[in-house]
Amino acid sequence: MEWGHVVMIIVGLVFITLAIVKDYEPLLLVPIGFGILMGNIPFVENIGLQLGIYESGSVLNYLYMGVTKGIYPPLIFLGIGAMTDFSALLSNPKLMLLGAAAQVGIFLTFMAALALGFSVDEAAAIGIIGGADGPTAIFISSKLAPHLIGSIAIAAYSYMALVPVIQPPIIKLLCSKKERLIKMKPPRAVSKVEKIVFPIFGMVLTTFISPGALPLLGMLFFGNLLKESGVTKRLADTASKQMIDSVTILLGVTVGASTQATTFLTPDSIMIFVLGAVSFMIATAGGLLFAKFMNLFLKDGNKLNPMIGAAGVSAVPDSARVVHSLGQEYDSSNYLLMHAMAPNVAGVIGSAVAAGILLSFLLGA
Amino acid sequence: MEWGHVVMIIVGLVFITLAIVKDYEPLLLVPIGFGILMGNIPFVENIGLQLGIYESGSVLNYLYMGVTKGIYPPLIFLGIGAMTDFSALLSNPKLMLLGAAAQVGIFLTFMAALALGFSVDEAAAIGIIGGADGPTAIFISSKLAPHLIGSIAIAAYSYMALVPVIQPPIIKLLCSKKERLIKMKPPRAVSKVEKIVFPIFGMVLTTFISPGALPLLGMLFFGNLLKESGVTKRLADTASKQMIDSVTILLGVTVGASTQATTFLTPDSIMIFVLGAVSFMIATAGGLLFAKFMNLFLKDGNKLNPMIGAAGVSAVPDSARVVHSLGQEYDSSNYLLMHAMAPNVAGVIGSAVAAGILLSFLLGA
Amino acid sequence: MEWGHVVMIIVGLVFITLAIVKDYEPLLLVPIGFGILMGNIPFVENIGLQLGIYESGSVLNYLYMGVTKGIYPPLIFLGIGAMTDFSALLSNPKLMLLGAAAQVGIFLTFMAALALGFSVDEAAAIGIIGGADGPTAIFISSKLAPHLIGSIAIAAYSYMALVPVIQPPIIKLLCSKKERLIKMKPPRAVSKVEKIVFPIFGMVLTTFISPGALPLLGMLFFGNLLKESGVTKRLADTASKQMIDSVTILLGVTVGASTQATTFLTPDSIMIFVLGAVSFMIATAGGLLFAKFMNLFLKDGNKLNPMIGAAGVSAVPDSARVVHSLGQEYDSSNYLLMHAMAPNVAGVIGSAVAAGILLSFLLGA
Amino acid sequence: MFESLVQNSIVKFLIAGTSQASERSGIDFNLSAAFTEQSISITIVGYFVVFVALLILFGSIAAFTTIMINKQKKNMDASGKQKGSAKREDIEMTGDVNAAIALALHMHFDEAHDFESTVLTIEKVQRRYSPWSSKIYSMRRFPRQY
Amino acid sequence: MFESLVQNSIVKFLIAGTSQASERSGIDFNLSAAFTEQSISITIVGYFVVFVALLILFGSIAAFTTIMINKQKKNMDASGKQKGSAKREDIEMTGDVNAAIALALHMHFDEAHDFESTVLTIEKVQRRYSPWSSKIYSMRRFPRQY
Amino acid sequence: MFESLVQNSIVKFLIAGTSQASERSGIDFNLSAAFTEQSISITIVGYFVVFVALLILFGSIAAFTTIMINKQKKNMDASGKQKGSAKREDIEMTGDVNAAIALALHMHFDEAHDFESTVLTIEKVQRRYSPWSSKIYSMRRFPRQY
Ligand code: NA
Ligand code: NA
Ligand code: NA
Repeated sequence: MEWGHVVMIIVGLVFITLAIVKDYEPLLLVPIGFGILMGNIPFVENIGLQLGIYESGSVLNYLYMGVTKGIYPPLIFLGIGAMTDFSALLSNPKLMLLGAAAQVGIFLTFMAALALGFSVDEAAAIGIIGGADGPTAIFISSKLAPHLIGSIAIAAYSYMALVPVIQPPIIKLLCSKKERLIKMKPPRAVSKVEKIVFPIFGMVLTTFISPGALPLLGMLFFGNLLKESGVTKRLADTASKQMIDSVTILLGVTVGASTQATTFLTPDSIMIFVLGAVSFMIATAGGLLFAKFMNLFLKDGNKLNPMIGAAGVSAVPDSARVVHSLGQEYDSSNYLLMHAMAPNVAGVIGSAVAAGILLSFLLGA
Repeated sequence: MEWGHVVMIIVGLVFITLAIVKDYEPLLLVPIGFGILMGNIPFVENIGLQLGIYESGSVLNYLYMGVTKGIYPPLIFLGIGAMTDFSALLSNPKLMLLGAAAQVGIFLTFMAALALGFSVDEAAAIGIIGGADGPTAIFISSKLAPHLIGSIAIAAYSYMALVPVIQPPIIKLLCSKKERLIKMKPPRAVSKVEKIVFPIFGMVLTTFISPGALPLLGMLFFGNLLKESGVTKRLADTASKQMIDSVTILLGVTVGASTQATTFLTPDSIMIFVLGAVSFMIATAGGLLFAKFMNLFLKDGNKLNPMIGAAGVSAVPDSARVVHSLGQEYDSSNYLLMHAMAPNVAGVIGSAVAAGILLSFLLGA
Repeated sequence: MEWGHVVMIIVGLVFITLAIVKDYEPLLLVPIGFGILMGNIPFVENIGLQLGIYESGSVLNYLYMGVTKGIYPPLIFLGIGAMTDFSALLSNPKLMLLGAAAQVGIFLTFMAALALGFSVDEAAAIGIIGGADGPTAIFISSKLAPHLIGSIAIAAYSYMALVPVIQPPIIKLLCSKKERLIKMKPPRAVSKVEKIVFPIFGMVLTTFISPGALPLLGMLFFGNLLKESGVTKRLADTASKQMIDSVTILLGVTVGASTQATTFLTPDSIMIFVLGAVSFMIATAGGLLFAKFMNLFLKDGNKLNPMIGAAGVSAVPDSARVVHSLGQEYDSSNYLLMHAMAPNVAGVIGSAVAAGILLSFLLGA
Repeated sequence: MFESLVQNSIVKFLIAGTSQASERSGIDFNLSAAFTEQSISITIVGYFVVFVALLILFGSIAAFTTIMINKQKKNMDASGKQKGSAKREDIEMTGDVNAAIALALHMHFDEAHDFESTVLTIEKVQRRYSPWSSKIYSMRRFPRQY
Repeated sequence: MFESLVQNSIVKFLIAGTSQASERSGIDFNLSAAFTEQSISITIVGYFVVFVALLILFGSIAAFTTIMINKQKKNMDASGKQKGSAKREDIEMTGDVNAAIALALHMHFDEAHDFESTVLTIEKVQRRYSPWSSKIYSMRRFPRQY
Repeated sequence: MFESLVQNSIVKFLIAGTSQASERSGIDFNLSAAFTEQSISITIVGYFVVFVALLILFGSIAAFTTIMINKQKKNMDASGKQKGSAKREDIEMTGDVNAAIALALHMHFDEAHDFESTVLTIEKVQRRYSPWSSKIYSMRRFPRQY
């Protein structure tokens, strides 16, 4: 189908352009964009060679197994853990709740997807787009709706890249000028012991509550322990550099290539895109409104700048950056970046927990 | 067969010695040479343990799958792309034709192999040795003639290592002293935009014409985009260092080990070696003669130094270096290296395109 | 089984604590310890999701294949080879015999295991714990007693970590004060040629005698050649950094996770631990007594400080360090580290050879 | 309960949003399918559990932290020397924080530039140059730079 | 056509070459097997397509390049400032080229040497920080340090 | 034979050790199972082969070394110049040894610290050395160098 391939090739070019010109999540959009090109070279399927990503025996097909078997996402979480500094969260743990609140996007999108006629499993996978977490979304899709991996991954990454476009209007809509100007106390110092204990305790607790999240959260906290232990630096370095880079390259290009026009350009894909956008907005709103709600119980001086609630969607660290620059817009002496990082990383944990619960509900006995 | 193992062990030692003493392609010859030793430890097969590379369940066998399934070569091309600078080619694109001309070695060797009684598929795989591109040769053999992977790979890499020995006499034979002294204008500056557009456009165009080359050229240009985009530096670094190094180690040692005397020492292997040598010479001559042919149409001052045509065989960057040093021999103020790099990298593209065509002919519907 | 999981989680926490607080082999104990936690999150198995390391299709299960198929250990040996400097051994090769002597621990533990009712294959795998070499132990278990991989690996690594606790008393028990004060001549200079020839010749010889050791010793000496050749530096770097780090991470966490209380807490595991401790002590004694024996034939001035015999158990470089610091205790001007490194690395070769022989006996025709 | 409140309020928002969407893609939007018993329980229970998980995590961190801090205080009262060191740490830390903020702004404006300028000091950069990593970490790396 | 010309000329060369080879390996060389319809079409078409592919690539690069350059020119005429900057780039570039050539020669002669000379700086870090590696090695590396 | 001597002596030690163990874990220890023909042959032959392997390796290294050294000597007698250089090497080496020991102690105390201090030096080198990369690329990187 000529035109389909052309459409997808244009999409790929748009991804690459956004990455290079706008610097939107280039580490994800360049591989995915180029993968889209590779997956949509016309006539490839008709040749009968082992080339297409869906032809068993092809190289792309072998590399794609890391996606379909759900192996790449935990490895990416390992690297993310080895890169992430949870101090902001540890110094002000109540911000954890903002990361929880934002996950409302997942569940409402889940219901919306049902309303649009998707099966329960499909709906759950689609809902996770609201988690604003590529690897989580891919992991869940690979388990619940393998045939939608492509669309879901593309949607998730597109919106993560578009965070600077999607979030500001919503934030402005829901925050009064006064709220936007709230300044927060600089975070307190966090001791080495706290940083070491957190990943250990965090893993045991969260996976105890939501065992389905073990592959993701286990690896996330494992990577973080490698980073914080202080005695496994070389492992943390490899996990946070070469391992995650290699996996990112392979995941990106294969997910991109999986969008062969022949299998990708369907009404479902379009609906998934719409739902993704909506769930992103809801998630943003959810985190933000909950921050305002928390302010009801916090005495002056401790009040939160509700804008940081929007960072609860994860999409680390972009949504935190967006919040920070908005803060700067209104008061150039207001530095929200570090405060926004807390809900930001909490959002990663939150969406992984949510993903685990959905898996338990739908795959569990 | 005692003597066979001894012969092969000597071959392995020769490879290692050439690499260390003569510095011929050490990154390839040391792993291959040591692999040959590992593959020819006597009695190994008779033990009945899971040791031999052809015994399923053995470690070598698992690692060898990267070769037999054709997974390693595209990953190496990814790294090569992330290392290669196409500026020389972009600043003087007509040199691209030299990279095409040199591929004559592939097709004539193909026919010669037929004449020597090889099947069409075998002949095509053998012909690719003339492409002077190890990964391409291995990729094609794995698809068309898996039983010849060892001999073809060894032949290809041997001759690539022997470029400094094979090419100079041919170049001297076919170039007049006057031609050898031709100086070329220093290449013009190449803009960042050109460098970014090239891998994208190049991939779409070449794989559109020769879809069979997608796994190789797709990855080559993908790697190059990672390098040139300017926003994916960390991915390009990993692809051009740790990823390609790991794959080189595993590919080298397993290809080496695949030369078990029991399966390797056959008349076919010897014929393949002879054909390889011939095809290398033809390729060199082809590129060089075509440079002279182009000079017929170029006005003075723009004339090419025909020696750079010899670099069209690829074998990057050795054949370019050979040309450069020959140039120096005759006129120490003549710097051909950068001019020779252009046909050199074009040769990589050329042989991959040729490989794709052969696959389409022989595997295609 | 609640209590079992709790017990194992405590074990995991102890591992992590030892690594961080005592700095005992942190690169091994942190991943294994965290893996134990991940493998023992209660209720995981009861969920029916693809989570447990023994549920096919789970991520942990895929990553665990590197262990069960015996792929990780040779890759670790590759990295070890690329890191190890054999000069100490080359400058005083007779110390090689200490590395042989210490392997007595393997064979006596083998018999003891038989006496305790283990099958021959199980007994052989258990005996290797006395080799004080994690990768070797895992490799053999994966071939001879897959169901014991977890316990054997945990035992081997525990005792390797506890070398500073286990060895000193034995050394003090078996060495007279006079012997402990013996000083040894500083090792002679070793030429580059010797260092290059050693891995080549060493591989051919040892695997010729014990072909079963090919996967381990082949890779060990291959890595060392990459290091010493001087022309394959980038490969040696990758093998000794990112490759071994990645494998260490995956091996550690999966071996740890394989200790699910449900399959791990058995009388066998306890017996294996006891046997492991014993075999470690025997190995230490064996090396040490043989050093005293060698002294009978060495004239004064060439006499060995028998303490270095204890380093023959391998556990590189910890046991060498232990010997060194003991030496310092008695005479702060006595620097044994470099002398102890010789039997230390010889011990690695020795236990790999022993492993190969056991495989030949038990798997061979 | 708060969640459910938010839910209902947002459900309307959502329906509005998606029903427009559905018009665009010409698909009809059937609420009954959304509000099955299973879906509702998944939504309520799921969202609730997410909150509980992070609440407990919050609680335990808070608890652990206060214990740590009290301990620190005790030590500080006990020995002046440790007190000194502890103080030094705190100062350094907040020093970092300021550096961090300064850097944050700096980076926000010419990240690219100062990325190029430091090819040799790659280690530094890589930390910073990642879509996931907390900036704080990388910031910690150059208090001196500002 | 040129290709076919070259082909025929070289075919003889080839046959000569391989027939010698065949004598060596005592195998007879049968041309009829080489010149089947399939093989000839593969050879002609294949070699032709390779040329076409690289020709088109050449053409389009050339076209694109000229467009770029004209654009540049326009900009340069338009504003002196950009012109200046553009000039600077060109100069810098050819500067690089010379540097490149200088370096090329340099590297060609003592690559090994200047490679070696930097080895020590690296080893420092990696070697030491490993649970298995002989400490001696890393020690060798800092005589100066003491 | 020596090995068997050691073995027997240690067997007792072993049995003592494990029989205690067995009491602890309440399992009975049955020697007859240990001393089957197979097990004994495996033990004797296995341990013997390990010795043989390392003995031969020792022997051949020793031989090779002496050859090397004699050769060196010859060269040294031949030309004073080489002799000098050779001497220098030896001295340097033992110098290293001392440095090594000094460092050993040093490292034993603040490994982490001086690990950090050298992180930056790494990347520098890696760039330059690659068999495929167009040298131009690497050249671009050091215009200043010339
Ligand atoms: Na999230
Ligand atoms: Na080529
Ligand atoms: Na050992």
